[in-house]
Amino acid sequence: MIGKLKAGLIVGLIVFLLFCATPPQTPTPQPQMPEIKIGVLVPKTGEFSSAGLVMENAAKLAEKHAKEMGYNVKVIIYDCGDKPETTKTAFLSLVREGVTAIVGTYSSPQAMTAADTANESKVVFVASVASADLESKVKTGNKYVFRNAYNTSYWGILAIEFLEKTKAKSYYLIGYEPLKTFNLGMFSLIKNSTKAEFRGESWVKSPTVSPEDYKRVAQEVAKKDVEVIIVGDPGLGSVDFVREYRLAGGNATIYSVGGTLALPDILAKLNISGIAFQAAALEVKAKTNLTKKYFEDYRKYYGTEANNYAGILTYDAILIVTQAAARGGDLISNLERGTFIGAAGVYEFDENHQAKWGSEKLQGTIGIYREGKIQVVS
Amino acid sequence: MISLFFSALIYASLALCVLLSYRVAKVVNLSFGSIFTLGGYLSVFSLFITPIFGAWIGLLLHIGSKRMDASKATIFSLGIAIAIEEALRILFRVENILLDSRIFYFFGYKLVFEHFLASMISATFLILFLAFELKKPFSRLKLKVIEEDIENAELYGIDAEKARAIVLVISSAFFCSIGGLYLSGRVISPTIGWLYMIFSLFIATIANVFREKAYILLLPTSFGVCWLV
Amino acid sequence: MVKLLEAVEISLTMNSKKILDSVNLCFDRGINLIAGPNGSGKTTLLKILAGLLRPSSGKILLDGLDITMKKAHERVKLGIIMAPERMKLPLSLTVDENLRFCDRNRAYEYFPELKKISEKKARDLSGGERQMVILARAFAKNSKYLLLDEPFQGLHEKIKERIIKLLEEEGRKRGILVVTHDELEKIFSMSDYICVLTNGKLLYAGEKEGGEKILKKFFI
Amino acid sequence: MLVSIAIRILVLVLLILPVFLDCYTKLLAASALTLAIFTVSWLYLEKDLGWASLGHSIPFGVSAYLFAINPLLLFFSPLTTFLLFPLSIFGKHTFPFASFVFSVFLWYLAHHIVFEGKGGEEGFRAPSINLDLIYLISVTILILSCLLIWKISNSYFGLKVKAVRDDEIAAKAIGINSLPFKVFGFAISCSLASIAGILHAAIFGHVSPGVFSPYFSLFPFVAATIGQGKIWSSILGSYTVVFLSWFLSPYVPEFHYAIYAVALILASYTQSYARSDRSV
Repeated sequence: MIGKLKAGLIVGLIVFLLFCATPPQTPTPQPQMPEIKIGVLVPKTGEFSSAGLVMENAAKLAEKHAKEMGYNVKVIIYDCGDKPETTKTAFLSLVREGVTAIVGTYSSPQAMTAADTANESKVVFVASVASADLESKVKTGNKYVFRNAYNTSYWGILAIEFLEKTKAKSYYLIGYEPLKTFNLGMFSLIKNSTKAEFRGESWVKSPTVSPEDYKRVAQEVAKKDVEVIIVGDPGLGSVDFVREYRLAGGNATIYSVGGTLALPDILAKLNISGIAFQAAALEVKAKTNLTKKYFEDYRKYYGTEANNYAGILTYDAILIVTQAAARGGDLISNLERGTFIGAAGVYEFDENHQAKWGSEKLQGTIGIYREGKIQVVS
Repeated sequence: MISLFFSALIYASLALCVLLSYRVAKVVNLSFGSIFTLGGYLSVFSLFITPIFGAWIGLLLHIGSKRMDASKATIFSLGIAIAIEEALRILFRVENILLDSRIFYFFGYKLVFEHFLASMISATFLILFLAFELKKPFSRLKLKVIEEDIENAELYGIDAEKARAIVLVISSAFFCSIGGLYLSGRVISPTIGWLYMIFSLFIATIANVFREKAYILLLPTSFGVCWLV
Repeated sequence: MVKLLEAVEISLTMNSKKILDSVNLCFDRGINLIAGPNGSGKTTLLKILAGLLRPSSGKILLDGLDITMKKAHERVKLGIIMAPERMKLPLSLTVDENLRFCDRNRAYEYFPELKKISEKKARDLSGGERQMVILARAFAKNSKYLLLDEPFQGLHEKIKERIIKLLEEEGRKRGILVVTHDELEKIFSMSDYICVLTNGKLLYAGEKEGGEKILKKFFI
Repeated sequence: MLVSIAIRILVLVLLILPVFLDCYTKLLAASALTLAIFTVSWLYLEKDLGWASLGHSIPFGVSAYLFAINPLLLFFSPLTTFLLFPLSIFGKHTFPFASFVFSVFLWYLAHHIVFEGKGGEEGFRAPSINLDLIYLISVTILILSCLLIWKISNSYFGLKVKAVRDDEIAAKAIGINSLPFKVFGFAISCSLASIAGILHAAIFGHVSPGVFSPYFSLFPFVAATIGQGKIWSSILGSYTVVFLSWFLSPYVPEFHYAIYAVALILASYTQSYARSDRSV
């Protein structure tokens, strides 16, 4: 029995070795319109797989729309899992496929690793979701990394905008302890630049340490007289918090920085009024001619509402690379100088290769869920 | 305060299941977490099937590990746990499932009905077990003999294997149905049950320090732990 | 003639080590003695007869009925009771609770001392008292066959004598199998059937007269 | 015999072949290689000392973190022995679970490690070293560690370690003070695991709390189960798990966990993995 097992193992490995030894197929060059190959790193497996599906769908949609626009694009999707290790391996396998540029990844550690790998393998990487500190990479000489998603400070800027638009007089901050570094940066920005009165902050412990801690915080905050609560945890726990807060009698508007509470399906099912959230774009507020098309086609092909952050930004990243690559010449300088149309607005990159969010043509959207409908605040 | 009390009830009963399967079935059942999650996913279809599936997995666990010693049975249960988790991941991997919940008024408090139901079931379970523990019927004595030494129990004429099966089936069914109820109103993922299992394991470990009084002191321990963290 | 309890070609191998090697025995009513040096497989044999261990090969018959595949608790119902060695006793139960697993009144009759300590937990008992509880439980349960593993461990001389008397009495009613180092001579003189084990092999099995020499050579 | 020679040759081929292949295969092979060193370190603890750890990611992860925070801290990595060793007070039967639970605890704790405003859930950037260089270093270390273990295992000292494993009380009776031998064995195993952790961090250039996750804590156990507890086959087992999970992940999400489930269930049926049960 064991002998057979071993024999099987050996045979399997020999097959694997043969597989490795076969020379990579060389692509046949197309004489007329060169094909633009774009690699997409999507977390199909692991913690972020639900976001991964949306990104995958959006990437396929981007390929289709780009082709309709007349570009010869091929999108190659690879699973990058939920770890930096898997991301690096996936990145290199895309490089092996001979892609022009790579977009995607989900979490910050993944984006950081992908940025380093991009520099090593000299392939452009556009981070479409993560908010990690990629600007410092560019400053230290890594020219291959770009980001069309917004950076940490823009999350804070949008929250401040919300407080001003709704003329809220007071606000309260709810942080998530495992995301403390991330939350603190955003919170200090909010505290420094809003006129609304700061009524305090609470931190929810990780559910692993204390699965019921969100209840304590929710009940504590429900007693406070405050107009807006800003929730810094975009994870699954935010839903628990919101429900518990309303059960405990709290009626302040809840402002979430995105994540779970920005998903249309979840909002509709949760059906709790007064949840505001930030998004890259919303269907009800068309920014370019692609916005409506994106949301409509997404619904048409996949049968669900489009996720408005991870999906739309991946979609845009692919379109950006397509437009830049089609111009010919050096991709990096094309990206640095050009303007690109996406579903969330018109993109331009600053000297740190960060998309200029907050500029006239590229702004985040804030929506609020009220009585079964999503309304646009700004 | 009242929700704290209800949570404490639920964790106490979950810890009771952990403790019983450790003492009677001689296994640190690491698959409880996945069974809890499974309950959550099954409640999408129907709450009534949760105990059936739970019981079925408990039986599977019993049959699979009945000839093993404690450490091997525990490793076996870890394998089962990962297998269930993986199955859930394959079946539901890409969906953000938010389970339904209903609102319920209890003496002026707004509560989630399913959570309330879960704590009532837990309370009943705890009271029944407490009565069983304090009144000491003959079957409780049998259980005590098994807890101390399975070999001895067999010599006393007790069918230890049957008792083991019953404990594993009931505790798994209980975990599964509480999972179905307690996860309602939440967005679930295939790994969510680990939190509840580790927390109840923690309570059970503390209670286990009291040895023979452990079962009686489970509720106060659970209450204390919930209050402290 | 069908014997009360028979072991046919019993072998046991654990971790590729032979612990018992085709042992053939047949016990009947009366006192039966198993003797042998430490590690010869006496207790293992007893455990196999009680159903705590399953032999690698061989059969066990009770009244001609094959009970090899029966578990210990099933054998208890069929009438095989074992009193384990090393004071194995559920310690969290009181004496009285322990005796609920047998005929309580009879148990107190055999060992009236236990009545005084009936509400004490087994944990708080002395070694001798614990051994008494074990024996009381074994004797006071109706059975066809009684397996005793080192019954005299930790007991007072007076009580030892009482037990020997008890053995004599009970030996007329049922089969008793004793494994012991203590009081070997006395038990030997009482017993009807003797077997001697060394290194898992049967050195002798049969009437007392034939076994005397072997036993004396080795132990007494 | 033939099979064992074939396995050795296969391992050597697997070690040499990636040198001539592209960057991607080399990375995958390097990753499998560090995990093979990790498995070897685990196997030493299990075979020669009789302690089956399900939390071997503790020395692995802590050293990776130390290295990422400051490369000079790597000299402290042998001290990770004193994180794992104290768990041995739980006894051989409880040790696997105690170490597993401790590794899970560290996994959550790692989310809170912040140093100079960096870290947390994002983890740290580790000094990244040229892949070719690190691959050669890894190969050398794997071979050296196999030699080291073989040497120690057969030395007079190693025999005493084994005597302690088989029966601590008996070893004490013949005049062996068990404590230094246990500490020594743990130190060897933890240092090797530390080296594996550091190499892992250097290859991927990043350390995140995931290094304490069950993927790593259960990895050597699973690889050794596939390898039937023999060093060369277990190295092959590590390669198998890494390659299989990588190639099958697109079809079965997180395929390595499926392998883990099967290995754990099978391991609980076979006698061959944990000496802790045999040395009563």
